[in-house]
Amino acid sequence: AQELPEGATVEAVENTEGPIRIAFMAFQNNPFWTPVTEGAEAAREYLADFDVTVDYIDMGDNMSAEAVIASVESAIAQQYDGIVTVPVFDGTERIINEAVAEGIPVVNIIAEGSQPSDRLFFMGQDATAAGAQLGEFMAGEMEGDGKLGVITGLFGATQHSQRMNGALDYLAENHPEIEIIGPFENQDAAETAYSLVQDMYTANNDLEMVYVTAGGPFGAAKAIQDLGLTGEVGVVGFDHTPENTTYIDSGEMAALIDQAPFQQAFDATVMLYNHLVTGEGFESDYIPVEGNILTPDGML
Amino acid sequence: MSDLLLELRAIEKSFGSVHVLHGVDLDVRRGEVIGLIGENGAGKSTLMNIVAGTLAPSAGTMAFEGRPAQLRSVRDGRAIGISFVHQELSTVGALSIAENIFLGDYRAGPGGFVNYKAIRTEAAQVLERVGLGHIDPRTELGRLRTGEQQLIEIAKAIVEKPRLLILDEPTSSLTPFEAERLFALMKELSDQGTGLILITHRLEEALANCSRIVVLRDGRLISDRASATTGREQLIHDMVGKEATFTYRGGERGPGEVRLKVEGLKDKGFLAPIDLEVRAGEVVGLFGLVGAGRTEFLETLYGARPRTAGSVTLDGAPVAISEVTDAVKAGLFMLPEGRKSRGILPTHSVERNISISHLGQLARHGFVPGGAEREAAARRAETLNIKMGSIRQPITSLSGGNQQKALFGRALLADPRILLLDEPTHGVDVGAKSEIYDIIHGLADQGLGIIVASSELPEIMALADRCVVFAGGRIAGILSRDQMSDDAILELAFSLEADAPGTGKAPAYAR
Amino acid sequence: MGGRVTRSLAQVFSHREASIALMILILFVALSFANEYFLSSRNLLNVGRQASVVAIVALGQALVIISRGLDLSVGSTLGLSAVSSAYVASVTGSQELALAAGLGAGLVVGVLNGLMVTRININPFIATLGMLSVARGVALLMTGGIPIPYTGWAQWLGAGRIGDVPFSLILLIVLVVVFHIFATRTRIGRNVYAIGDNPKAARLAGINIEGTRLLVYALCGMLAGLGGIILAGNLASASPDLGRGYELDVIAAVILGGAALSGGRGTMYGVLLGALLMALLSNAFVLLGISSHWQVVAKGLVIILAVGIDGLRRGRED
Amino acid sequence: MGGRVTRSLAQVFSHREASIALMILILFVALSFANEYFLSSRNLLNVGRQASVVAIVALGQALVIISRGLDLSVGSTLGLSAVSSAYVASVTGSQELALAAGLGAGLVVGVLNGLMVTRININPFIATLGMLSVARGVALLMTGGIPIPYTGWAQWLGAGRIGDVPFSLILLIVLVVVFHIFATRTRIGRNVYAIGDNPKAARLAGINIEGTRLLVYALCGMLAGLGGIILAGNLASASPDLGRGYELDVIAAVILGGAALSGGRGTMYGVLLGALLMALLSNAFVLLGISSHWQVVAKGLVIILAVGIDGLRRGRED
Ligand SMILES: Nc1ncnc2c1ncn2[C@@H]1O[C@H](COP(=O)(O)OP(=O)(O)OP(=O)(O)O)[C@@H](O)[C@H]1O
Ligand SMILES: Nc1ncnc2c1ncn2[C@@H]1O[C@H](COP(=O)(O)OP(=O)(O)OP(=O)(O)O)[C@@H](O)[C@H]1O
Ligand SMILES: [Mg+2]
Ligand SMILES: [Mg+2]
Repeated sequence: AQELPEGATVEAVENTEGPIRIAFMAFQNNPFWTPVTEGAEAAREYLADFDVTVDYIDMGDNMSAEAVIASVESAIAQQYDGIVTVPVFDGTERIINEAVAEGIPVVNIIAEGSQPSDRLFFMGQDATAAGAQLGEFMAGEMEGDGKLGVITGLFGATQHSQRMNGALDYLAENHPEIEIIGPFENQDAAETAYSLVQDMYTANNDLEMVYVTAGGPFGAAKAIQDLGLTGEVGVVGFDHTPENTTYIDSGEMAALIDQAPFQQAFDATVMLYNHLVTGEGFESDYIPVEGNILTPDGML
Repeated sequence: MSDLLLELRAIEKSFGSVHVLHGVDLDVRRGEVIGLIGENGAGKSTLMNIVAGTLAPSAGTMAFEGRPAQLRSVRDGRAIGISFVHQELSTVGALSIAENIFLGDYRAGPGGFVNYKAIRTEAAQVLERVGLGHIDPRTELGRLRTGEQQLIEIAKAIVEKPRLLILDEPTSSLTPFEAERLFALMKELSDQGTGLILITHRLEEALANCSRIVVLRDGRLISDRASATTGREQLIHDMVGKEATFTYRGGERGPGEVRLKVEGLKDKGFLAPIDLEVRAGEVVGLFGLVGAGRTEFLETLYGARPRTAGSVTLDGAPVAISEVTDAVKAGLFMLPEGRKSRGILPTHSVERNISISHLGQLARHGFVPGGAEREAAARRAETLNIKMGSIRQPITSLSGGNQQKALFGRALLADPRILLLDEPTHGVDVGAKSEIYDIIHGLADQGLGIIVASSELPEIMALADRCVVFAGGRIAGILSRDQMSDDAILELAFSLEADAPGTGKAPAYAR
Repeated sequence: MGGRVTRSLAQVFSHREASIALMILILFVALSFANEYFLSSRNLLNVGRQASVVAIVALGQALVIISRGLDLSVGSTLGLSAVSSAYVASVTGSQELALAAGLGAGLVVGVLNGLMVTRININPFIATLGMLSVARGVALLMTGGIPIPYTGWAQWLGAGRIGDVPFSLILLIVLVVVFHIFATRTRIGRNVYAIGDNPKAARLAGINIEGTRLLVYALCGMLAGLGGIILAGNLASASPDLGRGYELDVIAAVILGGAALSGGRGTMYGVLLGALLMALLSNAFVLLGISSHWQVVAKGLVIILAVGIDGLRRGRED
Repeated sequence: MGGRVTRSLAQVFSHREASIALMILILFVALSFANEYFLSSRNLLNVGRQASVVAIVALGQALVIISRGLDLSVGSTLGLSAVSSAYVASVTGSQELALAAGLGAGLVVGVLNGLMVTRININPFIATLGMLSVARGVALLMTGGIPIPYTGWAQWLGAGRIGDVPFSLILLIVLVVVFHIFATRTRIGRNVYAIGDNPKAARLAGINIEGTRLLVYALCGMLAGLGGIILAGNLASASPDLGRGYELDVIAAVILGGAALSGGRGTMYGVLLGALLMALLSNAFVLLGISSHWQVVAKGLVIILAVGIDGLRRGRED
């Protein structure tokens, strides 16, 4: 009945089931979530014509497994027909299984814990693969040798570790001459990334590249800028947020990979709706999303 | 201009439902030294707080130098020339002596900067006047002895060249030498026309240094006499409202076995080795001037402060006391000086204040049976005749004397063999006092050994079977009942002062 | 008899517990009207479960605060206990040992806190601030920062239900009762209040202050350890990051529940109410679909309000 | 003259500042040997810059603590000021207004803290714990959780250099001198010590306790505001999350620097030393390439050690 918004790829089927309620959950602690929220909002408008209510549930600004659990618990209590959530952490599997056992299908997007759960499917980037992808890119930029500083978000976050190890394993295998500095933890804080880069450069003035696996890559880029090393040291990180892309333009950021967050939010919601109407399953319970690598020379 | 400095008319003061001052009138002339005396809690400090502006009167008027004065703060009082040296030390240990003397103002210029040069010079001058000329005004105040800090307070008061100077028990922590120096200073000030009010518990001091002596009792001004024509007995009569009625009635008890034997007890530095015996059924009085070391002795004995040497034997068996818990287990119990700060549990009920020492005995497998606890506490409260609405009301809602009796209840429930009482009737009214004396005698009759430290001679005379006089941290002498007289006791109390530690010129911080 | 009941009631409601109970009631009524699912037993049980870890740890914290102490390290202790327990479980496979390791780790931290406060005379705020860092660091070192999967008893503790009722909620209720009895009926519990009320007087009355304080910190550490096991069990995963920032929530629950930082005052049911109020607030924001940012503001305002009312009533203190 | 110098030296080194200076010295010597780059002026200047925000905020916190208060809200205030300032800059484009908004937001929070403590008699720990939540919540609401890009003066404050020296470090040195003079040479500064040491004596001396405390909290808020602007300027971006958890680092710096939570004690150069020690620790771990987990442990141990030495020297307090 309606045009798909730009960036969305899945169309809704005719509703034969009567009113349907879907809970869409996301965090709200940094700009990464802006396109996610926009995708959810677009799905809400698009599905409204199909007699579907999509409620956006704010899981808060304090990212933790407990926040996910509390929100899913409350969605079960409110008897939603389906749930779209972002279970970044290990430990969220149980509550997802519980929801499914209650007859509420759950779709995970963006990132999930390392343990399997009964969710309908997981849509997202393969963090290890994305790490390897960036590892390959960095090896190319560094011409196979030199020093690479590594800053990871939280040592405890599965996705962060996978991104880190994806790159490190690839490099260890294919480019053992590249020397790794770190890894250091910045707890997603840009100001810590800034100080870490300063100190790393002090101890390694032949530093060639910095890899930031999670929050705050722009802090690292800013440090490069302030050190006057634009063009000499490049930063590689995740997500096309405005703060990050600024440094693509100014040249400190060598590459940013994104996760197509708008598309994930929209498509997953519509696919969940289609499943609720048709009852049809999916070929795989993992739906990969390609990351786009943005460099100063444009999209790769 | 009239000679009249201060006129108080019909001053009233209530704290909530407690009526503390009842229509007090008082005149002070220039150059006059007034002695203000009265029992603990008579309202002396409260009255002076009103004069100085710390408290507002509930009713009544005040005039200063002929003009009506309505003071809203200490600042107002100081602005018109009234200085007040408070009973409790109110010094700031973290600041220098000079800064303390000019506390809150520091002779700061318009830019708000402390004028260190000015305060240093002026402080040095005023230190000379109070007898501390040898101390550098830049010294951190916290390094001074208590007595020296008291003198700093006095320096703080006179540096403003007040027209009326109020001293609330200034001599309580001074050595006799320092006290004499202070009296000389007071004389000098009064010669210059300053009016002075001196609050003291030492009648001799008041008689010797004041021109008039005013007695407060229960918030009423009882008498106003010229000291030249007044005697001690008269003043005591005015203060107490009757002849000193406490009579000694320990004579009929025979001396029992030695219960407590203390040998060579020493603390970290103040106490000389102390030897002392207490027999069953005996009340031993500890007399001394303030600072003589009685509290130190009792606390060291009780394990509340570290002991460096000495042994304690109880009923013939040696006991090792290194903590209060050891002492209590062995059968000692102490009622400390300072009811409010070290005695009561302020948010607890009367019942729980009494029973706290008894929980160990009451408890079965660690549980306290509520009924037994209530019963035990209620029984004590009744025998001690504690006046209260309910045993479950907060202890802070009782009068001081009744709080003290509740603490006696606590001590009794601990079932001690030796009872240590430090100023047991401080701030207690006459009626409660005599009841407490009866309690003490009763306990002695039951065979307890009791040590009572007191600064009041009549109390010692009414209670003690034997009197141990402390001075300068050591025992100056022991008097049997027959030898006990005011003169004999006082003579001993003053005897060792001269060569006692801490009284010489060498300041404590110089060590 | 009637008089006694009225007096007890009056006593209960003269305290801050009353304001909190009232706030809970108002929230309850408002939410019942605002969201049809609020009163469902499932939702209410969820709220109870969500409150349980904070409340359990807060019981220990309350004892510490009543004795005029403070324990800022509970959040880190929780994380350390969780990983210790999970680690032992994964290495030995023994559930008993795992449980003991979790509680033991909490106990050790608590005892160290207690020793620092009683033997080295470090101000509790500072001693436990240091421990906050040390315990978290040790947890990170033990795991290299990687969460350890954790199943077994812990999972049952954290996620099990008896009928519909979460086991952790039942455990909480039992613990509240036990600690209420401990605090009000036992000698040691009563000594805790006396020490907090006036430490000098308590010491002179023959109470073993050092021992009691040590015990209180040890209990607090052990309850934080239990909290860690429950939380890790609930997540089936023990992350060294678990419990980060919990200390402030726990202290807030205790304060809301009527305890005073100046010691001597506080009740175990008050702690329960405080933790429930905070969990209810979170629940309300999720149910009403209000931005969680408002929740952050509301949490702060509730603390200020609850304590401010008292402050105005009590007047100046120095 | 000579005697005066010796006495001043003796006075300086009788305090905790001495232990900290010693620790810094040891770390310095050890690092000089362990890493060739440590002594490079660039690295030392970096350490200075990294210490600057914590140290600037700690100056205000020190005043609060010296007056026997506590401000747990500084981290949140920092975030709120950063976004307020960036917001005003982006809306009005005026750098003056932006600066004023940042400092003003800090000032408002500080004044509110002061009013809660002095007028409503809320315990500072609790009042500022509430404010910690409220200020953070307001920052989140203002921005919807999204950082605001921030360039202009702030960037210069946060990232500018004069010659090689970071401007924020210069600002820190200037502020330390100014606050040292304020604390030791002015009437109000001395009153802050008097109030913290003995509030009753201060009141009897006619010192305006309420006013002084209010001022101290206001100053602390304003310095937190300045810290927020610097931090946001450094990153050219103001996130509402900025400064999360800073309060504990700031308090640790103050305590390490020799202030006592019981009030009346502390110096501004001590605060500087405390913040430098913590920054030096971080630097050491990166230069030596040691896991940052050890750093967490080390931070806690340093706090415990520094204060523990004092505690043992001082002995029991009740
Ligand atoms: N702030 C107050 N609130 C309630 N009662 C008070 C207050 N201050 C004093 N009182 C009561 O007023 C009475 C008089 O106290 P005040 O301190 O004036 O006595 P005093 O004559 O100075 O005694 P002392 O010789 O012990 O110093 C006492 O009963 C005391 O308990
Ligand atoms: N902690 C301490 N360190 C050093 N000296 C102390 C300490 N406590 C007390 N003193 C000193 O010990 C002496 C005796 O103290 P205290 O006043 O307790 O004696 P007292 O005989 O019990 O008199 P009272 O109980 O009437 O005040 C005083 O000179 C006092 O300054
Ligand atoms: Mg008095
Ligand atoms: Mg004494």
